Amino acid sequence: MTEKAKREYKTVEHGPYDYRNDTLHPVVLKNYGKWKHHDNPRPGVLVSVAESGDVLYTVRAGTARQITVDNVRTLCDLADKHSEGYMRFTVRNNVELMTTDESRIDALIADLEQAGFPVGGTSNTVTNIHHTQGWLHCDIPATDASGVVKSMMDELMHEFRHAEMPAKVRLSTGCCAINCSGQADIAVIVKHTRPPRINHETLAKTCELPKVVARCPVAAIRPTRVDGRLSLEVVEEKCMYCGACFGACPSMEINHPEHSKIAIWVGGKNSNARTKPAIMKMVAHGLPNNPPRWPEVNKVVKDILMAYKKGGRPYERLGEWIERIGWKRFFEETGLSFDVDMIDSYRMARTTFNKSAHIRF
Amino acid sequence: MTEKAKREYKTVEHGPYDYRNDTLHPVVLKNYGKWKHHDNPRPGVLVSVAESGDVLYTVRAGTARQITVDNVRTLCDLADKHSEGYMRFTVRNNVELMTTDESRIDALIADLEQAGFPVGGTSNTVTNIHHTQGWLHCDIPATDASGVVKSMMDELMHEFRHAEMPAKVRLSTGCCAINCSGQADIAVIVKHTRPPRINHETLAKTCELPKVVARCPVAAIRPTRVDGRLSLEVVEEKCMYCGACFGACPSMEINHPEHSKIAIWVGGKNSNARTKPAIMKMVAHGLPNNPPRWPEVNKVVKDILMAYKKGGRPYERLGEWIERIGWKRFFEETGLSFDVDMIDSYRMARTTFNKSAHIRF
Amino acid sequence: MSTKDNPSNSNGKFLNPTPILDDLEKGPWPSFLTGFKKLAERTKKTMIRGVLDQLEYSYKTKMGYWKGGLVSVVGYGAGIITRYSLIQDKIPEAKEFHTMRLQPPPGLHYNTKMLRELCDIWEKHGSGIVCMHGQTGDLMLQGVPEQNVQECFDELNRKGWDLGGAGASVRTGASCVGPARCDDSCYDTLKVHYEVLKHFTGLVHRPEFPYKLKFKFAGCPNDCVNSIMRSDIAFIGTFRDAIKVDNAEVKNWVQKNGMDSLVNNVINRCPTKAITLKGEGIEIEDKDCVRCMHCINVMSKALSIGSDKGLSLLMGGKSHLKVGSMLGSMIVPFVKAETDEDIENLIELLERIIEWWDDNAFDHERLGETIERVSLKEFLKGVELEPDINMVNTPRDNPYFKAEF
Amino acid sequence: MSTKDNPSNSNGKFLNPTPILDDLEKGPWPSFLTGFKKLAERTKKTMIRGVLDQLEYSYKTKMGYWKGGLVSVVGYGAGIITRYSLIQDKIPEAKEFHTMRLQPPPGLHYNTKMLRELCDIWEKHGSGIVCMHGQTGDLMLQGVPEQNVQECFDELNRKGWDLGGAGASVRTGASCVGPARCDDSCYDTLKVHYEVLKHFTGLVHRPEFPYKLKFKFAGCPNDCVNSIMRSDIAFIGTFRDAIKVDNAEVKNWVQKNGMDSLVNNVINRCPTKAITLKGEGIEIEDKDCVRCMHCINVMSKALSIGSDKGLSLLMGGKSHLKVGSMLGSMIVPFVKAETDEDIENLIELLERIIEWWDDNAFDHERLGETIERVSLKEFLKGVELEPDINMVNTPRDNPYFKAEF
Ligand code: SRM
Ligand code: SRM
Ligand code: SRM
Ligand code: SRM
Ligand code: SF4
Ligand code: SF4
Ligand code: SF4
Ligand code: SF4
Ligand code: SF4
Ligand code: SF4
Ligand code: SF4
Ligand code: SF4
Repeated sequence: MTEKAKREYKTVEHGPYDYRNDTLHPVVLKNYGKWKHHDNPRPGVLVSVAESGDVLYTVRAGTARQITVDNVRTLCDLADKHSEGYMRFTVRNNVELMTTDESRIDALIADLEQAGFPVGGTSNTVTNIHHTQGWLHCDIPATDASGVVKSMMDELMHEFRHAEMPAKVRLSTGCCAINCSGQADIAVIVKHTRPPRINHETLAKTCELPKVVARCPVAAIRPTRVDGRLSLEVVEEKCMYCGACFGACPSMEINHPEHSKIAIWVGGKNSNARTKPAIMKMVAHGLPNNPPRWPEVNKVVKDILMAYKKGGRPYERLGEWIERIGWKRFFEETGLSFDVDMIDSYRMARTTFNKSAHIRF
Repeated sequence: MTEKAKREYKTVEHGPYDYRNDTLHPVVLKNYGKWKHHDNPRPGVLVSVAESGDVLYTVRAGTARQITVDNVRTLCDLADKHSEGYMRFTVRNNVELMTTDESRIDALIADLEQAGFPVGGTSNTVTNIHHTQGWLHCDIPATDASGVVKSMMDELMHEFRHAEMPAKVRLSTGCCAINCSGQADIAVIVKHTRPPRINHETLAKTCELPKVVARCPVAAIRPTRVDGRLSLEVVEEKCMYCGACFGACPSMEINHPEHSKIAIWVGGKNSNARTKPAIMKMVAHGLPNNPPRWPEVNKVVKDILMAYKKGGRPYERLGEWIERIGWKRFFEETGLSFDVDMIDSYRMARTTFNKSAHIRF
Repeated sequence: MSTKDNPSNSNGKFLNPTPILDDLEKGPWPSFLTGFKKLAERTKKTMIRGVLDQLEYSYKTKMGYWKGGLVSVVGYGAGIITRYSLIQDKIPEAKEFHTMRLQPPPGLHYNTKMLRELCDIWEKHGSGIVCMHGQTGDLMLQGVPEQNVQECFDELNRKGWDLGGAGASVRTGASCVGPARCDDSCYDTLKVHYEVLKHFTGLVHRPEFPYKLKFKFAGCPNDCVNSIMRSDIAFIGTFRDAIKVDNAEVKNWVQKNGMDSLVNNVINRCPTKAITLKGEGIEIEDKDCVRCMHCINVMSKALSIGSDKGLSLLMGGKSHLKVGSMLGSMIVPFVKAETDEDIENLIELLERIIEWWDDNAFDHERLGETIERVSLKEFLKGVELEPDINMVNTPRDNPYFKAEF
Repeated sequence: MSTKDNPSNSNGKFLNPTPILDDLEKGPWPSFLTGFKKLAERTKKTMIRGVLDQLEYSYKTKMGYWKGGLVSVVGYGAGIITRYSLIQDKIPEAKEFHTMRLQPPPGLHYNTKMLRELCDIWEKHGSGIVCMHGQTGDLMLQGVPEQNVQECFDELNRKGWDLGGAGASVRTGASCVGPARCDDSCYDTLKVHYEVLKHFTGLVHRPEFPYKLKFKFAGCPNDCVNSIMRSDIAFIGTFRDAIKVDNAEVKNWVQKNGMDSLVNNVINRCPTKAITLKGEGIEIEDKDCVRCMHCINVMSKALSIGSDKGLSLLMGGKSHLKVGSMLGSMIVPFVKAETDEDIENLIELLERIIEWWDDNAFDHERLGETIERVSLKEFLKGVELEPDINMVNTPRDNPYFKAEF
């Protein structure tokens, strides 16, 4: 019997933490499902009006996401002081404290700011960036996430605090080509530029070869023998450096300090408001992976944001703005340049071709 | 030496008939490339105004396409009488006679009608139907074309003569699944509903087996032996009854008097006006192949046309009307019913799925 | 064509009864059947009788009964579509029913003299049945026995006619009426059609490609020849400078059609919202205009195409065999086609493209399928064209490419 | 967690120099680094020092140095993400750095008591580094040595916490704030999230699928949890009856924002042009409204969702690995989720779907990929759902299907 099995405590398979167990602010509980309308009185503040007439103010503040028990305790202190002991987090790692007392909003904001949590991120701001693991914790990253998010948000602080964009702006980061943070108005994602180098020493020991072969989307991996041992090889002509094999087997070494570059994607939209949700498109690539501040990446992101801020119409998400002005003008207005690798070459490529005589000069 | 090779005449590889060799009406020649604007004064009549001030009237009339030297000579007589000895045909098998004399239009129309060429087909009419070979001449047809076109145009005569549709309406027919007449606002195309029956007697004698195997889009054909002879077999699970193999080899007998059915397609658009060109979509299938009048097919075509006539806005092509009202309403307004086979299952199927929460109740 | 063996049938008529087909003589639309019957009765050509009998049989059994074969004229490998009856035992008179595809003049402009000549030669050697025109654009003479083919062709050829394409060849071209009568025409469709097909005439007559290759010539994006869907290489006219706006005529138009029509049918229908209402006139933001033609179509007198005219080349159009219908893709956004030099350059580019396709295509693979299979990037590299944002609706939405540095 | 082995470094500080990383303490945005450093200095946990040293090394060499492994708690196969350092020879203190994924309350609503408890347990057994929250929605406790895992878990479990998913399992769910505060919420996202994940809890803890399976719960089509792209099965609230229009409030809105804003930002932005201006108010043609939410978003006070509320199920969302990003597809246009019976029916349907996927999927194939491979038709048949026009943008544009009669 192992030590573990000896323990007496019997696990309860709770599933999600039971939210009915006093996690909701009393005004929330009272008006649950009976809210009438809402508004954004100023950046960082939401107001929700219930059918009962109750009014709830929410103040939103940014966090680093990778925080500590000390940070959480600080937030608890503030929640106890201002928010009846309740708080929530948003899906974008912002924290929200609530009050029914309009007059206390200023004090709440001051306390949050004082404690290092900048207030903003509502309405047409650039809100907190979707954050992944990177070098801090993941086993396959080609870049970091905590540092990328920090360096980008430092530059976008004004936009976090001021709702000056045409519409909501969501950013995301991905520290390998997989992109765990999903798509966004602007996303920063690793793009490798060389095939994996195979570590034949470890390959057969660490990985199931057929699984690795099956993982390649373009069937570029095939079995071979190296020094008499079973191993794999990559048909370089076919490989398009996606790194899918690396996720299946760490001996398919795709990461490289120089050849793993950064690409910028734009126009992702998950909401159904107005236009249907849309998948983001790649508009820059080959940018250097340059810690600790990734200035080249940040410049591109900012150039895009500023062009959008200038040209976007109210309620027009970034991708909608581009659709309106056309991709040709998007490249002109952002100073980026279209290249042949931005022409789709994958399975549905045909559906992206301009199958019309519509043309912009 | 064969008889052919003995002949003395040496072929001149002209290429297209030389249009510079007096094929153009003198007013056309004078104003060639210098037309200013045009108009549709009434159904069947176009007017073209040149920069020089010249005005040319064109009268358009329908033909059966499959005509005879007698019909051509009749048209020549009319062209000599009204049109200075010139005429042209349109890409839709209509014939056009031209005059500069407005006062002669009525006589010209009367003569054409008298000779059996109904005047119409311009502007927002339903013009002549794209016509293919069918049983008259082709080696792979599952239905006829001359009869289909005749029976449909008989029913649509009013729409040919009157410009009452919201926009131009183009129809086409296809006498096998290949559809030589291209896409259109409404197209009538064969759809088989059973796999090919293989004629093992003739197969190896008449066809190159690897070519036939290669022709199948879903790799459903594989080599086999029948009675010791090399032949082919069809994996019925994979086969989707497309008939591509039959085009490569007549022993892959796909045509069947009962199981070769008719499908109706809508919304094809080749022009770039307003919306980009669009590929037509299938909205009915399994209709009987019912010569000599195909009443079931004609009913569906007419139902669609009448719903469009009622609901379409000016300058809105059939496919644009559908896009505006939505496919759900299209099926409601035409009385057709959507079924599971209308959900794409081919290579780009994913791109047709409703990847949004947009929904119509 | 021999008319010897043509006894009248039991009714004392030349033709046999065709009760099912006869239904197609009813109704207001011109009946092909009436035409055929009249021709047969006049000329007593047994081939027509046989063909009508076979067609009646097809209508009854709902099956077709022709098979292909190989007939050609000296020096050519294409242009005759050979048809032998599969039921010669039943209906021997329809034994042969071959078609000669002729390349008509670009734009389908004719004079009566050439047509009468054609009819006379055709009635002499063939059935007298004419198809004006085939879907690709050929003038098809339908129903010639093998033994008459060469002589018929030679006579036609003397009068300036030549065969069209068939099989794995460059096919007969088609062009819209173009500058002959249309004010929207952005290049000389007739001339470019003529020069291009003339240049490639050897490839029309002698099939040597992986598959067929079609050219179509449309004077403007209205694409009255359906070139985008029906040709491997579509020549679609366009213009580089702004639409010409005559605001006095706009005013006239509004007086006639109403302001609501201007707003609903013109301004609101512009796909890129490039048009704005300015007082009693309109203004078009040129860099937003995608040359769709709509506003020009609606207001022919007030608006017209620019002066810096040329054409776009779109490639890959075809019907749905095997891959689903493909529309042509924008490959060369703008090229001039005015001077002889322009046209030479254009032909030089076409040669590069055709050569690339011939080298890279699989058997029975159309140009668009080859481009799709190898990727647009490889194609552009192969034919030495620069990428252009106008080639795509959007940049790629997946990271699956071989990055280059 | 042991803090014994924690000598200060040469500078008299606990932490080693991290000159590159230190740059990330500058600037206005909260710095994770400052947090980590403070925590380390206070608690003297060597694991944090090691992790910072390793991170500094990563920043210098631009490479990562973690590898996975297998650590779990009794009875579970998932929930711990195991991390061992690849450079233990260089930086032994970062030898282990495992993460415990906890399933937070739906909607991420907390009270301070539960959080303080959590912090205390975590500081006792682990690094004290917390991630609020992971992209899937877990509350992640980052940095626990293997030996403390079970005890830490048991203490947390006693307080109501449970592990989340990882590997080939049902993953932790995520839901928007929903009825807790949002007037757009069309169903109780918190409750449905809770009931569904509770029901499938065994599948969260014991990976036995071809691949991962994610659920996300959005109260309305604004989709504030990105469910359409980030979950295999997205629950998106919607309503069947008409939008409620309060034209008195419309008037107020126009007074404040102007008529041009109503036209430009509301009426013209409706994707299906379902809204018309009527006097001083508006009218919405219900059968044209596709429930996009836009007009309701802009005019929160004047317009609101209907009363016949429920949700749509969209399936197949995922990131771009191997096939390119997929957005979820509309599969169940409308289902009620109010009564217990509704929710039971919903769960019954989910079971059918999951079972079908489990039976049909290849290894490492997400639900959407399986549906795409076998076809939507086969999927619908397999899970006994009726086809609906709302499932597609358009009917098929190719003839390549097995017709059924
Ligand atoms: C005669 C004609 C129909 C008509 O009555 O007008 C025709 C008839 C045939 N077509 Fe066609 N096609 C004709 C225009 C077209 C067009 C329209 C066009 O060119 O604008 C198309 C669609 C555009 C395209 O090229 O894709 C067309 C798409 C096909 C296809 C499908 C090609 C594809 O990739 O999808 C085939 C099958 C093949 O090539 O294997 C085909 C094959 C055939 C064959 C050769 C069938 C066969 O394999 O024996 C037919 C010979 C029939 C005959 O007895 O004469 N025909 N065919 C047209 C040619 C007349 C002419 O030269 O003017
Ligand atoms: C921790 C987390 C990122 C974060 O910092 O927040 C994460 C981290 C990893 N993801 Fe992820 N994914 C995380 C949310 C996501 C999401 C977002 C979501 O769930 O909403 C996605 C996109 C949506 C989706 O599911 O597709 C995502 C798409 C992937 C993929 C690509 C899946 C695809 O089909 O494209 C992989 C690769 C795989 O599964 O083989 C992956 C794999 C991984 C692995 C397991 C990499 C690996 O093979 O070892 C990472 C473990 C890192 C670590 O050290 O903890 N992760 N991953 C997120 C989970 C935390 C949590 O439980 O809350
Ligand atoms: C109604 C409103 C009010 C508002 O204007 O902010 C709202 C509106 C909206 C609205 C409607 C609006 O802006 O009026 C939209 C549609 C915007 C659009 O026009 O496309 C929307 C798309 C999202 C989206 C999808 C973005 C996309 O398309 O990719 C996301 C997902 C994301 O950010 O990754 C999102 C993330 C939240 N959205 Fe959201 N969202 C609301 C809550 C949230 C949060 C708090 C949900 C949560 O459970 O955490 C998320 C805050 C994130 C943050 O900290 O910044 C909700 C506030 C209710 C309330 O009183 O609390 N919202 N919310
Ligand atoms: C400018 C105008 C005038 C008019 O309103 O009719 C015109 C307009 C147009 C216009 C513009 C308009 O309607 O004002 C359009 C765009 C319509 C739209 O809104 O989508 C147009 C799409 C076509 C199309 C593409 C249809 C499609 O999208 O699939 C086709 C192809 C087809 O019918 O298969 C087409 C077939 C002709 N179109 Fe066309 N077309 C003209 C000639 C022709 C013809 C004569 C070209 C030819 O060389 O034969 C064809 C007559 C066919 C017939 O007999 O009915 C041209 C007449 C010039 C003149 O003075 O002669 N036109 N023509
Ligand atoms: S994006 Fe890649 S590197 Fe970053 S957390 Fe996800 S799997 Fe790991
Ligand atoms: S990097 Fe991608 S394409 Fe290259 S071998 Fe690996 S899985 Fe295949
Ligand atoms: S559609 Fe089919 S049957 Fe008709 S002419 Fe074309 S190839 Fe022959
Ligand atoms: S009918 Fe089509 S799918 Fe069936 S075997 Fe022939 S080519 Fe293949
Ligand atoms: S394609 Fe353009 S130029 Fe040619 S006839 Fe049609 S409208 Fe005129
Ligand atoms: S041609 Fe088309 S795109 Fe250009 S202004 Fe006119 S309607 Fe708009
Ligand atoms: S998804 Fe809808 S219901 Fe949920 S928070 Fe966002 S706006 Fe509110
Ligand atoms: S919800 Fe969207 S589709 Fe419906 S009326 Fe409002 S804007 Fe139009």
